[in-house]
Amino acid sequence: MYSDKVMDHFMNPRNVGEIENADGIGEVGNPKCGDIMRIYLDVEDNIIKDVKFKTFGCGAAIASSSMATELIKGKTLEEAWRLTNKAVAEALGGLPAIKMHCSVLAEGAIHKAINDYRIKHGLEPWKDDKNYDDDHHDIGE
Amino acid sequence: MYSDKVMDHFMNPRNVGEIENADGIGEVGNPKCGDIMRIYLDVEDNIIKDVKFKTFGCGAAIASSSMATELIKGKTLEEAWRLTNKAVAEALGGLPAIKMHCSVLAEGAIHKAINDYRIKHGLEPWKDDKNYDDDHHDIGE
Amino acid sequence: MDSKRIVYMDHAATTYVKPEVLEAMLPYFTEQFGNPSSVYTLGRKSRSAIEEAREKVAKAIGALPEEIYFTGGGSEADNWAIKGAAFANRAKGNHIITSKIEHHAILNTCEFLEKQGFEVTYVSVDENGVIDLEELKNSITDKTILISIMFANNEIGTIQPIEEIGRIAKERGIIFHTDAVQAIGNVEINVKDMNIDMLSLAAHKFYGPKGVGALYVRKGIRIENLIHGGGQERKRRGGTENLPGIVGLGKAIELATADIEGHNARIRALRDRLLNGILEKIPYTKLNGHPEKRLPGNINVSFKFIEGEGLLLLLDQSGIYGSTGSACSSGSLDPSHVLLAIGLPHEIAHGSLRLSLGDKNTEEDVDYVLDVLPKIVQRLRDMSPLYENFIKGGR
Amino acid sequence: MDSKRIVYMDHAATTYVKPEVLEAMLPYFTEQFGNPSSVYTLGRKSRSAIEEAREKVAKAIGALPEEIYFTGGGSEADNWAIKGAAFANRAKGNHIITSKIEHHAILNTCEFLEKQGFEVTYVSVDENGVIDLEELKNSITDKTILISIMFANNEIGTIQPIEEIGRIAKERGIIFHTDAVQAIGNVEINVKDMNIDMLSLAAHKFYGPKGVGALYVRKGIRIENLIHGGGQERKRRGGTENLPGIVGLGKAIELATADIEGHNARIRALRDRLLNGILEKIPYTKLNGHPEKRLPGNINVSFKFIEGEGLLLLLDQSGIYGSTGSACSSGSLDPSHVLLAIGLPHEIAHGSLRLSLGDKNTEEDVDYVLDVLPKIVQRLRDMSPLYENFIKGGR
Ligand SMILES: Cc1ncc(COP(=O)(O)O)c(C=O)c1O
Ligand SMILES: Cc1ncc(COP(=O)(O)O)c(C=O)c1O
Repeated sequence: MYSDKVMDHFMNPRNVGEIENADGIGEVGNPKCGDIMRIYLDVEDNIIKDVKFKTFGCGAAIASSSMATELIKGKTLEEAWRLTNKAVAEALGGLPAIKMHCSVLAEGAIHKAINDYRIKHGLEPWKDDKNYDDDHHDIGE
Repeated sequence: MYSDKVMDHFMNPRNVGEIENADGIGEVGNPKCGDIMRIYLDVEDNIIKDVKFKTFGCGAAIASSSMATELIKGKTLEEAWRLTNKAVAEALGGLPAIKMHCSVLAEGAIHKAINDYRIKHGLEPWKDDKNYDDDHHDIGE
Repeated sequence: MDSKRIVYMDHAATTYVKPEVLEAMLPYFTEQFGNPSSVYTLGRKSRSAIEEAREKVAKAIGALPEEIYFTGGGSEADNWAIKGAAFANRAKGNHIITSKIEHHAILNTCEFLEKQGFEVTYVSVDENGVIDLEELKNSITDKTILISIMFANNEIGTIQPIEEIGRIAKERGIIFHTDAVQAIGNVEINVKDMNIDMLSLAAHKFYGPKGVGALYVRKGIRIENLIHGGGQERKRRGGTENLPGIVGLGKAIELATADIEGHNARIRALRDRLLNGILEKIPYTKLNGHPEKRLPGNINVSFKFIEGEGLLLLLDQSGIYGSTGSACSSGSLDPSHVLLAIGLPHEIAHGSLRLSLGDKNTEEDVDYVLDVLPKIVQRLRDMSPLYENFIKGGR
Repeated sequence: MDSKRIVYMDHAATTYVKPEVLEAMLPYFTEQFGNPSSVYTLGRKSRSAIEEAREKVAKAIGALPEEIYFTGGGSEADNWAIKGAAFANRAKGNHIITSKIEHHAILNTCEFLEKQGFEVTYVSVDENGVIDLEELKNSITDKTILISIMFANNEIGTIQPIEEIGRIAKERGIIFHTDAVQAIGNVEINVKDMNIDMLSLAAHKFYGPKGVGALYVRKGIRIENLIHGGGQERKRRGGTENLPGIVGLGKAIELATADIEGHNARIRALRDRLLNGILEKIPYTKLNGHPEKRLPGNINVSFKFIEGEGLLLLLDQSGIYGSTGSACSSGSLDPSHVLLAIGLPHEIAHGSLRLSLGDKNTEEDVDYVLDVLPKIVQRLRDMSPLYENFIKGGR
């Protein structure tokens, strides 16, 4: 079902944990649907110095969190904002169609964490056109 | 499917053949239904001295013919008339429900042969309440 | 038993499982038995095995793997195709066209649908068992939602002009199903080229296991489920998958379609030797079914004046296994609907014998049958009042 | 893989085939493969083998052999029972009663029938998963033709008061069907004493082969066919019989019901040891299903704050095979309808684990799971934002 990359990131997730007094925190998902993703950012000079996550969810959700945090670590906030769920899924060697929403959650959690940081710093939040807490998973096929 | 007795009478049928100038001939059945039974009687002093049959039909039809002819050989015409299809089937160690009509044919062929004899001898035919040429087999269960 | 020799010539009824097929199946009973729906390793291995089998089936008939659904046999596939298309397309129409010589899995399903308010046209066949294409075309109405015509007949072996029927159905936008249960391994099939929308098959007719089959459903064709349940077969056929059976089906279809031409040449040669011998040695005998467009292993002959069940029993005593269209062997009143549909009188239909050859049959088998069969036919004729009439010049 | 040890605890999903069962089946693939409908010796031997299996099934549930019909699995049996009774009794009424916790083979069949104009009442269960008998009684109307309540639930193991339901149905002259797929071999069943009119079972749940099951139909109950076709199964289920499968089913049910009490005592002891260990070692854990009236091998627990699929994958890495009611493992949106029906909130239902024990499980297996499972649960909790909230005093 899952690629080796997904299994690796699920079995050995990178960046699990929390950051005390994080500069930005973003949480998306819904316990009803079986997944919640929370991302903590440590930002310095517009660069993501550190990132941690906590995730309640399936293997793909945990792997997506792990991969997404890896992909934005050391990046500028603008770069991190531009990380798409597709890029996360691709970096994982693909996700089953019914699990694509997990990568969407990762994109959403990052966006929320970035905007949390911007709001805390008195900046205008960037506009997001998706609602990541939606009950309705996007199921392929 | 068939008892050993049926198989024996099918494989080694008794009284197959015809009798030239038979005293009585009875034929029942219908090629449409897949069975025709013809019985030849040789009668002397009201006793069945000899009996032969020809049958177009399944294993049970042939075995029934064989057994029925065995059962009436040497009997009086009255005794032969009283031979029921049940007695034939029982003597064969039973017949499958869907094959019971074969024993009915045997009963019918004997009745017809006896009445053929009676008519030829200017006697009133005995009354028969069944129509043995009926298309509709009597199928159990 | 008169004899030690066993000659199995009833491959159209069912085949033995080939050793390679059984071997492929074995691990899936006791070791690799995991439920294919499970996420753990054992389940995932089962899933892969099923998908591999699906690819083999798809390849054999020129379909895509995602167009193959496994079933519990040929009859289930037939029932599903017909009822599934009927229930799913009721809004479009209620008319179904099939033929008079279909298998009962189709005919009895159609009868059930008639009780549910559908209308069914049963197209005739000619004396060789070939569908009347004009009648087929003329019976199409605005309400026709499905045409189901078998690829090859199980009794008389006649192969239908499937491509032409596919073309007719396609032109009129009607779903076309074919029961290919007898055709697999004997005819080259490509569902795309032939415009087939649905196709039924059963493993036990080509040296695979009993109790497993498949239905091909072209992508885009919507049919109602027959077996509702869990999410198996992409939610279209509920029930824990028959894992060893499916693996066996995959292996069997791969073997059966690897060299259809070679297989046919061999079987046809044997068949023709047997058929010609029978026609030569046994008078008052008639071949049923199309003389050329027929399954390579199929012989169906009628011996006048005798009845088939007795014939089978006597053949059995000599170790020869065949089948008959006589009603007496099936417990129904009428002889084979197929033999009646090609115009045989009842009494001739009752005297029919089908011998269907398979991979293990040899020339010795053929010679043995040619030795035994004429004597048996004569023996039964000698007991037959119809033969007596004939010989005496009557009738 | 972290480990060489394999602990299979998903027997409710499917079981391996016991060696004795496979051995009984083997001759029927390659040697005794004759079509049971054929009149010749090879066919008659197949027929005997099937009738012998039928007797075994009948004996196991207190039925008559002629009341047993073989099917392609549990789902087919369920579909047949429900649709068969519905279509055959439409003139009498169009109302069916079932429960909220049935298998999808029942629920999705009922949904199909609703589209065909039938009305279905889905009776509730209490927090232990036991059917509400009052609600059942109150939902009976003049139009009720069928009550279908499962014998034992596949997820939470709860056993229903079948005798009482049988009595209620009998009093009102309503056909009573029970899905006993999970119950066979685990509960003593006598269809006559329990007033059961129809009963479904599947071989692969009691160490028999996949792809074969049976439906018991009490004499005198008329149901429409589901698989129309040839004259097999006394004209009530078309399709060449799955000969080796049926033989395997017969052997398996004989073994499974030979000593139900002994089997249960052993399995229950293991199960309780495992269950008590889990509840003791892992905090914030809840048992689902009835504490006593449950299948002997069934454990269903919810671990708060975590999700089941991840749990299964980590268990898999340690060679432990179980199952979950989490939606994430099945591709549907909602977690198990059974867990929701007993009142679990979604997030608790997502964190459920079913371990179902079987004949080969040992105390060492139990101890191994008790060693591995707590660590895995803790590991997932340490990753869980819900657990973080809880520990920090929020929720
Ligand atoms: C209670 C219950 N009913 C029906 C079924 C369906 O049986 P099968 O998967 O053999 O079709 C199952 C198992 O999957 C079950 O547990
Ligand atoms: C043409 C045809 N269709 C359907 C079937 C039914 O297949 P099964 O017996 O595997 O259900 C058969 C064989 O019995 C057949 O020959």
